[in-house]
Amino acid sequence: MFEDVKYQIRNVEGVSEAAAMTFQTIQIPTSLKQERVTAVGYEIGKIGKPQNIISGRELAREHYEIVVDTKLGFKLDDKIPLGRNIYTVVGITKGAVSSSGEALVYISLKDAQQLQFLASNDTIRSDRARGIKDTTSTIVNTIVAKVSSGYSPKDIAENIKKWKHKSAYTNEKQVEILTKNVIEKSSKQIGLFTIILIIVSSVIISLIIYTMTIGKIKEIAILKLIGMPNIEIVKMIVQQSLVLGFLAFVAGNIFANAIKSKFPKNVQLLPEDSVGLFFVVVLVSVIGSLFGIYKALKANPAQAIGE
Amino acid sequence: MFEDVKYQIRNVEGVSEAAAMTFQTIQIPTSLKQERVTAVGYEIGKIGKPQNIISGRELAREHYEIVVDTKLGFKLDDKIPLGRNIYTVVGITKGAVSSSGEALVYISLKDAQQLQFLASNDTIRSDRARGIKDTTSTIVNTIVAKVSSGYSPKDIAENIKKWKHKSAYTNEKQVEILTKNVIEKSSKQIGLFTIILIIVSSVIISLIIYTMTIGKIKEIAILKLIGMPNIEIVKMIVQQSLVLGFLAFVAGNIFANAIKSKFPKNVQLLPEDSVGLFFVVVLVSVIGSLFGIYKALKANPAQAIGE
Amino acid sequence: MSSLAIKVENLKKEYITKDSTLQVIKGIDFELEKGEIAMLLGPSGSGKTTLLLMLGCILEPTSGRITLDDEIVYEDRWILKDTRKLRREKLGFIFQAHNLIPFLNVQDNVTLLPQLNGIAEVEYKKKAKEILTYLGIEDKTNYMIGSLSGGQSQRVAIARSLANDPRIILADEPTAALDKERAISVMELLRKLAKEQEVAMIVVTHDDRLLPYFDSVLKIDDGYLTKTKASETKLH
Amino acid sequence: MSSLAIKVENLKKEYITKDSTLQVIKGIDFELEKGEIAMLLGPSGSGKTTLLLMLGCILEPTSGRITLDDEIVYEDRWILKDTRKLRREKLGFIFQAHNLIPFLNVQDNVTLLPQLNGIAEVEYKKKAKEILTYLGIEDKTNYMIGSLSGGQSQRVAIARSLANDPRIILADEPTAALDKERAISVMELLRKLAKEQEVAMIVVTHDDRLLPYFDSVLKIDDGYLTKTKASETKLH
Ligand SMILES: Nc1ncnc2c1ncn2[C@@H]1O[C@H](COP(=O)(O)OP(=O)(O)OP(=O)(O)O)[C@@H](O)[C@H]1O
Ligand SMILES: Nc1ncnc2c1ncn2[C@@H]1O[C@H](COP(=O)(O)OP(=O)(O)OP(=O)(O)O)[C@@H](O)[C@H]1O
Ligand SMILES: [Mg+2]
Ligand SMILES: [Mg+2]
Repeated sequence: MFEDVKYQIRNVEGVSEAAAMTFQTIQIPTSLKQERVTAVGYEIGKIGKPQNIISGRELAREHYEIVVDTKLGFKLDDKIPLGRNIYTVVGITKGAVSSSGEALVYISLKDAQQLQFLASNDTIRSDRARGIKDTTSTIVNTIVAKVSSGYSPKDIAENIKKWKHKSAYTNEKQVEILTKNVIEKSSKQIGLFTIILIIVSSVIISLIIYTMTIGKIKEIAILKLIGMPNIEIVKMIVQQSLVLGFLAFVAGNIFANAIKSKFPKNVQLLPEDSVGLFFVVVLVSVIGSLFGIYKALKANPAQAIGE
Repeated sequence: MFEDVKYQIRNVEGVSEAAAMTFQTIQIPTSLKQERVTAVGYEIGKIGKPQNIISGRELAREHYEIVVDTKLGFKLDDKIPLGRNIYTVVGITKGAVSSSGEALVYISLKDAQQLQFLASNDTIRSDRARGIKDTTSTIVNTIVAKVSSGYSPKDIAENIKKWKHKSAYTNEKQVEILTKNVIEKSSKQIGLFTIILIIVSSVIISLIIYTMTIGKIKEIAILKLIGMPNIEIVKMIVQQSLVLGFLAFVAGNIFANAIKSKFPKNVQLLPEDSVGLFFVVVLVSVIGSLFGIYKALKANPAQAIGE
Repeated sequence: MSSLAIKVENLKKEYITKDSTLQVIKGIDFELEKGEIAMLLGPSGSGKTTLLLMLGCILEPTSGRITLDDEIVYEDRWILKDTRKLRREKLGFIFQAHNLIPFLNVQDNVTLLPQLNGIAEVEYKKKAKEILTYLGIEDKTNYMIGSLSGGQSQRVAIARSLANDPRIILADEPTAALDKERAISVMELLRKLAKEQEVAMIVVTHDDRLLPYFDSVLKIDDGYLTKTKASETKLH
Repeated sequence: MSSLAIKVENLKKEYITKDSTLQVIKGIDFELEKGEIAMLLGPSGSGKTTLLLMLGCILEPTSGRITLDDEIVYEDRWILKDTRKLRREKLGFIFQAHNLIPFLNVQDNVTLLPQLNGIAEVEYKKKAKEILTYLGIEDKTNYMIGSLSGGQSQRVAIARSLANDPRIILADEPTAALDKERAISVMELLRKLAKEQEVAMIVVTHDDRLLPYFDSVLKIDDGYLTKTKASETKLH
């Protein structure tokens, strides 16, 4: 049984505490519909308890208690049927979502394992019989370990790795890894999406700036004719591009915030994202104006004379 | 055990034959790297055997024989280690890919179940212990049934559904469903992607046509001035757009065929796709020219006079 | 069918800008016979181009009535629906800015309209060649517009305005970029056309040396127009 | 520092098109003093505009030498690197097509260059007002270019060319769209400037009535140029 590993790790020198945790995607019946959430199973009293509890408490009993995120709309003492049992809401967190945007709920490791078991025996079975791929339950199991003071987490990680042929992650990396793995696949897709969208928006901004420049090519030729230096012309174009990009940025942010609540998954829009986006926008705007600038610099002042 | 369902279905009136099949995604070691393939497990002699065998034969023995697709690069009698056993290539198919683009390999249902079991006990377990989500094995199990002549597949499907609380699919739908379910999720993403890309390309074509129209607005004003009817002007713009779209279509097709072998997954480019794309291109081109046409129709012939 | 090509009655035009209204044409009346060729005179900014644009159905007047070739085209609003057809079939324009299509060569610029009007190719090509030869630019037939001199492109514009056998020609300083000899030969051509084919013409020009080639003089000043016989007119 | 504003030596220009080579300027030499105002004459297509474009460092000659204001700008290739600075600071252009910026109003068109050259705002605004008043278009100061008549925009182009206190003015038919009185008053203004501020000018015009306002006549024909004193020249 895989939980053995936990005890093995606990025996590694310097590890003061090791606990098993599970992560699985389950559906939870909210007042409106079945909501996909990530259920975190943890050993009560060990590492991994819910953060940011805004009302109620963390789990105290080994069975049928649940801590849910406020987004799901439950109140304390609400009853939630999961698997074959009814869980009672004992605590409510704020802002507990996985990186893929699903709200987190916390149950005891024992309950979690039972749910897992049920899923693979009941739900999945009949799903499979229907030829439908089981998509409701994805399970991540992990061992988290606390390191005694005086020991370097990195060394221990190295140690565990060599010795157990397991990968070990240091304390800082841990949370990151846990959530990252859950969304590894979808983040790859999001990454691809992001890249494509950035390329596409660059192309669009380029085209717009190019359009605007082409539309003003005669005037640019005149400006060159009467002696305006290139730098002034380039400045004009880049300015235009930046103004455009900035407007798009503001519009995009407003739009994103307006529709985010309508999204199927909870999407976290962090301030950092906005800042990052801002720099991307600036970059894209500048790159987008290159084509236009090229056209402008190539414009022949003699064009201003002819018909 | 879920295979029971098979026997239950076999007892439904009109069903002459019922067989269990499995579909799982596994990694197979080709000469270059681990390749993701969809392993089809079927009951030898029953429904579900490989189609389009170009050399060798279908499976004859219950164990350790495998039929692979030619894309994977194996020859007859090659040995492939899967799970804890070595499989011998006995047949090679051509064009056997799942709709998601993965090559298919065929093994016996027994082998498939064993692989499944190994995956959930061995591979997955140590993967899970590392906190890594199991992505190598997705399993789809299904029962396929043949309908005796004289019975309507639809009726029987209805029957099975009511009676067993299972979904049943008629013969024609079956293959479709089987593959569709495997890629249900990814096809949703592909759909979203397709829609976004079509919108984006419409926007880009619109912008290009708009650019071109704006760049020629003075000339359009002149044409109006000397009396060219609107219809001629609209024709010119739509023609331009169609030419552009057609060039893009040709370029896109050449490009797609050039890079398709470099793709991580086998992508099937069907002739129908091209035809469909062609109509999309025509539509997008026409829609894309609307903005330009609007601008052109608004152009004032008096513009041709002024500075 | 009367012998009148153009009849203008109580025509007015004001330009409305954000902070002012400019009354350019305050009410003018005149008639032009078929085959009559008139010089349009007036200080800069007096409304000569404005008048031509209105006669060409390009600019909407404020009020009044315009009759072209016995057809009322404007009477306090556009009466004629397809003004573009009128332009295509009956009018010829030569404007200060010559308005040639830069991506077509000289020949294609000239033959664009006859082509659109369904004239046979041999015919309009022959005609284009004739006109270009008369104007001394037959060697530029296959040149692009961009590589013509100012005077050359002005002559192409003149050729174009003649190519569709117009009934009325509206010309805004057609000879401005030409030296005196060329200017005179253009005027001779226009006069010949007017007389032989009964084309009515209004030609804006500041060059009083061209007076002998006109039948009448339209003088516009301060929004009003007076018409006199050319033979009886003393300029300055 | 010599008294020469323009010196041209053995200047040649040929246009190469795909099927022919056109020798427009076959080798011309002339000098223009500071403050000298010359009329440039020649038949349509003789290369007048071509010559002005080369003097303005806009079009590259085929060979020869051009000296402007004691500085060799061209000698078989461009000697001067920043020709645009030269244009901005020393040259004034008035071209057949007036080349105004349509999205700026009259005042901004005129003050664009002095602004770029770092002149104080009060100063260039005062100067612009003066010139526009002289040319009779001070009431159009805040008009957009599109709402000007042909002659009005030609005058704006003249105003712009004067606004940056150029040392050399190159003008291509600056009075073509103006009536005789206006044309004469423009020539008077140009002559006054030439004399008071020692500006050298070359003005292309077909209007021989303007001859009295020039010091000299440059006549270009068949690729060669002859220079005569205006007082000794008989046109035609
Ligand atoms: N870019 C060009 N390519 C080829 N030929 C050209 C080009 N520009 C001008 N030309 C030719 O060079 C000759 C001289 O042109 P230019 O514009 O200098 O004449 P111009 O003396 O100014 O005539 P105009 O009085 O009609 O304005 C003309 O025959 C013209 O066709
Ligand atoms: N679109 C417009 N908006 C406002 N005012 C205009 C507009 N077009 C012309 N004007 C004004 O109307 C008056 C007459 O213009 P118009 O072009 O008819 O003069 P013109 O007689 O042709 O002069 P020119 O001989 O200089 O070409 C001018 O004062 C001009 O500023
Ligand atoms: Mg005018
Ligand atoms: Mg010229």
